[in-house]
Amino acid sequence: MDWLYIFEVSLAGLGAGALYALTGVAFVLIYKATRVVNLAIGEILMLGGYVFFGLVAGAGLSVWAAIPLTILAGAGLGAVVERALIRPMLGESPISVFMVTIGLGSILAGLVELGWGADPLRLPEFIPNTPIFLGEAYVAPKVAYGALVAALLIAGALAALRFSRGGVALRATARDQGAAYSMGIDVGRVFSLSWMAACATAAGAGVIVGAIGGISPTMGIFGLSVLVVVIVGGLDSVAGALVGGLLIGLVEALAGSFLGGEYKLLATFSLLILILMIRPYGIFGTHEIERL
Amino acid sequence: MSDGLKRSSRETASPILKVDALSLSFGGLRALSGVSFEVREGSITALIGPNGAGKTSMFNAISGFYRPNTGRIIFDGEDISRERPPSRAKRGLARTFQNIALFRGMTVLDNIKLGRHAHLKTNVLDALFYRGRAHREEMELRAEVEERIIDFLEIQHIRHASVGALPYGLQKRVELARALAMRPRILMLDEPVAGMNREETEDMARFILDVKEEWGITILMVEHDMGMVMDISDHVVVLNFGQVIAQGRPAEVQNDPAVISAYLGSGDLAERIRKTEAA
Amino acid sequence: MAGLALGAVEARAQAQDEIVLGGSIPLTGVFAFAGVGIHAGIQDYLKLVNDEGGIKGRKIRYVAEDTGYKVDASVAAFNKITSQNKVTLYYGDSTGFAKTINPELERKGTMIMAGASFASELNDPKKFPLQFLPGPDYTEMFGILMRYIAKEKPGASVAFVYSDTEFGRDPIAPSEKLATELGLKVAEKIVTPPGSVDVSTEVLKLRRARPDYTIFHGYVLAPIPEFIQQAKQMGMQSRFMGTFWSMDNSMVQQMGEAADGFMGVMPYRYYYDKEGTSPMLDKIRQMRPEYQSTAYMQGFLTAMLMTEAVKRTLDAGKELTGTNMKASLNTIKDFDTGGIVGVPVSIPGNSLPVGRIYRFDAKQKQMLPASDWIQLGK
Amino acid sequence: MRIGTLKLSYAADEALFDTKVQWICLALLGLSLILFPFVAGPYWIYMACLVAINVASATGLNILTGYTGLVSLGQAAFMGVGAYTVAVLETRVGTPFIINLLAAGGMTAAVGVVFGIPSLRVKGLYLAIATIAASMILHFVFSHWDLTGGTRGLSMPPASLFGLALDQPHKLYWLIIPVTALMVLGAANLFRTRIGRAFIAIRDRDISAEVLGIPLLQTKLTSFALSSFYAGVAGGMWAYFFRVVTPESFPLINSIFYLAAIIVGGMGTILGGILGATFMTLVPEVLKLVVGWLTPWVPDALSLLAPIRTIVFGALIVGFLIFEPQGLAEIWQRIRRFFHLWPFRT
Repeated sequence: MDWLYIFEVSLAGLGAGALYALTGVAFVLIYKATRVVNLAIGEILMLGGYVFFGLVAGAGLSVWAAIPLTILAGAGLGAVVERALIRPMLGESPISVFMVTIGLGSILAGLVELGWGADPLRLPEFIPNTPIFLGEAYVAPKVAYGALVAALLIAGALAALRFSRGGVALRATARDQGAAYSMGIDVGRVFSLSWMAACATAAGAGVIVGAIGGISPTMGIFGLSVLVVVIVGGLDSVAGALVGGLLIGLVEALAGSFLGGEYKLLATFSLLILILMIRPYGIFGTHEIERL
Repeated sequence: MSDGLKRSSRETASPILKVDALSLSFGGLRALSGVSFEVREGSITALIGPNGAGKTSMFNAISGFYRPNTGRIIFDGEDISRERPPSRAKRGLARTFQNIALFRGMTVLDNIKLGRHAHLKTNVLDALFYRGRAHREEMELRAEVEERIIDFLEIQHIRHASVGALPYGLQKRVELARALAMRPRILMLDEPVAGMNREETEDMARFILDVKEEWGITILMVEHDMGMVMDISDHVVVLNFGQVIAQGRPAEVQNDPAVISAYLGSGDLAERIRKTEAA
Repeated sequence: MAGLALGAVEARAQAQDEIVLGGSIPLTGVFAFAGVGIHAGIQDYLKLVNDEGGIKGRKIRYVAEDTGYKVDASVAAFNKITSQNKVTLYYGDSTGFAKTINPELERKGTMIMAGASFASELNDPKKFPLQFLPGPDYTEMFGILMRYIAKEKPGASVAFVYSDTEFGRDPIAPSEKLATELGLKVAEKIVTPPGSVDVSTEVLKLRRARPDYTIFHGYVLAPIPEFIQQAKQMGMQSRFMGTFWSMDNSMVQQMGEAADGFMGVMPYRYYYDKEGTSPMLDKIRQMRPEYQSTAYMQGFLTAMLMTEAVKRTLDAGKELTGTNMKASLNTIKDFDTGGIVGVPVSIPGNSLPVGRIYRFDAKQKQMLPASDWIQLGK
Repeated sequence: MRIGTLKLSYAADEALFDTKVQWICLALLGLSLILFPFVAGPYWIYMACLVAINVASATGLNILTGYTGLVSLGQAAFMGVGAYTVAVLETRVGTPFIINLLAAGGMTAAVGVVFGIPSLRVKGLYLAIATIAASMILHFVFSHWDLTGGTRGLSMPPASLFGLALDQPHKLYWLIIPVTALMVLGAANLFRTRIGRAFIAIRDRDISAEVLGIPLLQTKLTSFALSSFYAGVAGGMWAYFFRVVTPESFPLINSIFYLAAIIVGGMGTILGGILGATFMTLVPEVLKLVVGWLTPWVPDALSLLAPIRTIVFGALIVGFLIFEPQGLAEIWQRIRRFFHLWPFRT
């Protein structure tokens, strides 16, 4: 056994996993507050990458001005989507809302292709590229910095969820919508807020993912891995998204290097089926009791 | 209601359903503890008690949604405590729900036909071609549903209506129709007249009695309308806090001190009886 | 019934002697970059021919439909175009399409076809008698690259990095065999799932193998740049190479720093190549003052070879059937492409097994020749 | 306009097509389907076959999703199973196409049941996600199994009937249209019997369905099997139609396509599956036409086609879900009702 190699592969996997975790948190935020499974999260992430590209390459802004603007744009998109597409579906079956998000994903992918074409693009280099070595183990600098930023963003999101007023309202709404409503929490605003926060997070993640691998209208496929992450972790659990993200990152990396790249998706989706069979509500998800 | 009908019940008949020392709890919460009672074949048995006494939990345990922690449910001499709801249904256990569980997207006719599901034999292949057995069975079913059930319950005029559009009282009747289509041996009715006006209640009471008399089906019902319970039941079981506090003929139960105090606590037995008598 | 009416209208007037070149072209979708270039290349060459009066006075008309690089859309386009026109020449956009349409092509027997696919499978005149590849097939591209390697550094170790697609897997097995014959060592084969962006673990795997040369195949751009960048950061000394579809100059430029020293195999000359006399390249530069992609050259050359086949068939006084045109195509020997290909070409079978190694020069921001023209089978 | 109808027997009341007008319409439809290949050009015959294949598959998905309430994003992958089954049988065994199509249906039904087993434990969204996983796993199998020809896939000879090769759309038309018609009729029949009623019961209230003696798992798996059978046969016809089956022929987006088709057409109605699949298959063609007209004015209109197609696809899903959740079938019913009463009430 080549332990150094395993260690390096694991580090790379955890680095990728941090990005899954970040996007997973965005996913969970929406699910917790609104019970909507948002399959368009991958496309929102993609849009983040493109907005950033547009701001830097098109509008000529500096990278450090473009990042906050991208995140703001994400929040704006979240607000619009919630208002225009999700609010009218209130009270419809979860499946219908789920399909609305699939439709949304298609619209976003089409818009991006309309605006920037179908060819893959590369974001301007802004992440330092001096190699990083942990002991003897090499970590790709983009992956390392990406993971670091992801960790910071997650920490920020968690802190906001715990301490800010909006966060408290969101958690209350997640626990019991009726009760939250009767306590004077504006549930509509919480919905809107959760979508804004989640889409902002996803847009931010899009910048990092794009910086690592470039952007293309098909990068929404990233959302599929995130879907696995949140199912494995539990749809309504932030902790689940974190653990699930790292776990899936690790599984993909190990499967990729010891079985071959073609086994990555097979491994994660087999894991998904397994989890659905033995713990349908994920590792940390709450089991909803069916009432008659 | 006529006294003559009530007297005709066979007090000596054997129990078709026996609940034996049944306990049920959710998490730490005890819903039923050591409940035992019997339902005699051909009788109307009423299960009464204040709100939260465990009546609906009892129903759910009998129809198989809740698995009791201890105790047994014996149907026609056989222990069915471990069976899934569908096989209980096949044995002849039919029920209606407190808040109506009809299929809103279907017509009245289709809802009623669903009751016969377990007794039909059509398989997928027959169904796809709609030849031979499928066709024959469907025609027989339609005739039976029309002649025995729809005519009996007087719902001819709504047979092609979509259930969702019907008024409450009629929906209750359709649900009864569906339960009858199951050719049950015992029919469990969860608050059959709740929310009905006087006239509708009397219609329903008449249907229930006819079902017993003409179809020979045993009836177990949960009901809050004490007037009706006292009128048509042969046997009354009183639950409170998940325990049987009294059982017997309606007249006996009505005067039982434990029952009175249970209802006084929630303040509704006396009131209900007064209300129905006044009407 | 809309179809009833439309079916009748479809038989559009077609000038008696006009020759139609139909095309299922990926103007949109993942392969759009290539489709747009091909589209322009075909149009430009036909314009040149038609401006000079066509082939023996017969004009060539180009009828194309977008496919989005989807097989069913390509087939639909084929059906539509062939039912509305009398088609003699056809351009197809993918391996899947070429295989799907082949039986129909043989049944019709009225046209020859080439396309954007260089799949090795198509390079078989028995199975695909009416098709040809306007360049080397993917296995031949690997062959050209490895011949170059074997000459530069005998006994070198190579790694293959390819996508888990039909395109990516195409040349791998035969190329492994060829490597052994050439005395090269295949140190590692790395498969990447389609559309994957994060390649950190794959790079680690590559570093472990320490190959002298790494050949990428089955990609247009991503994830090649990321691969090279990370490998260089790790201090890897490997040389990185690509095959035709990742060799476009503007694409390579997009790689940024990773582009420096990137090499690959090209059957055509680049737009800016001014070496020697090349009348066709001059004409292209005249028609289009800005850079044209390698895909453009591919489309241009395809149209040229097709036209040549038609011309030779007509010259021989034969009917324009698929078999006749393919036979004429195979008579092309030491044919001067006007500088599109650097050497005279021959099409003995279904392919044009010729190519040259180019290397990216960071200073000039251009792919520059790194070898002579390499002709297989010679 | 049409006045109320009087039925004299239960059989007449239960018939699929109950009025004279309906029978006439049906006869006209049948007649035009028969005449169609004689008057339409090859392109439209090609489209008709493609529409029919999609109708067959969408109808299958409608059984599972529209009627039983189990959302599946695996329909395309299941079609793949059918297509590969046909391709393998055709190239290796050489059995007649009818047997191959049935085998494709049977094989796919079996696979469908296996992937339907999670429906025992999960429902709703979780099931939809499990079917995504199923399509990923099937895709892996297609592209890495020798029997399925790996990433290259399989090419196959045309179907043949009494020595006549069904190698072109206008010949295959006579295979595809009748098979699809039979499948649609079968689905319609299904919902006149206990099986279909049980599906709807499970969709509307699975708990009270159990009380009526409907075994949940068995019924759900039956629905999975049937729906997959339809997908399998549709996939088999697809294979005969294109005669090349590759792993990339059945991507996840196609599963979304079928789901979109029944949403747009109308979930839980047979007509919905037909209308939806037809509409969704023809929309891209119509877009292409429109873009073709625009080309003289907008030179690069052609290059905008794919993104516009993607956007329209998404917008149709979203639009129908928000504004007309009952789909085209409901719009059609409204039009019919209008004409029944016309001109007395408008």
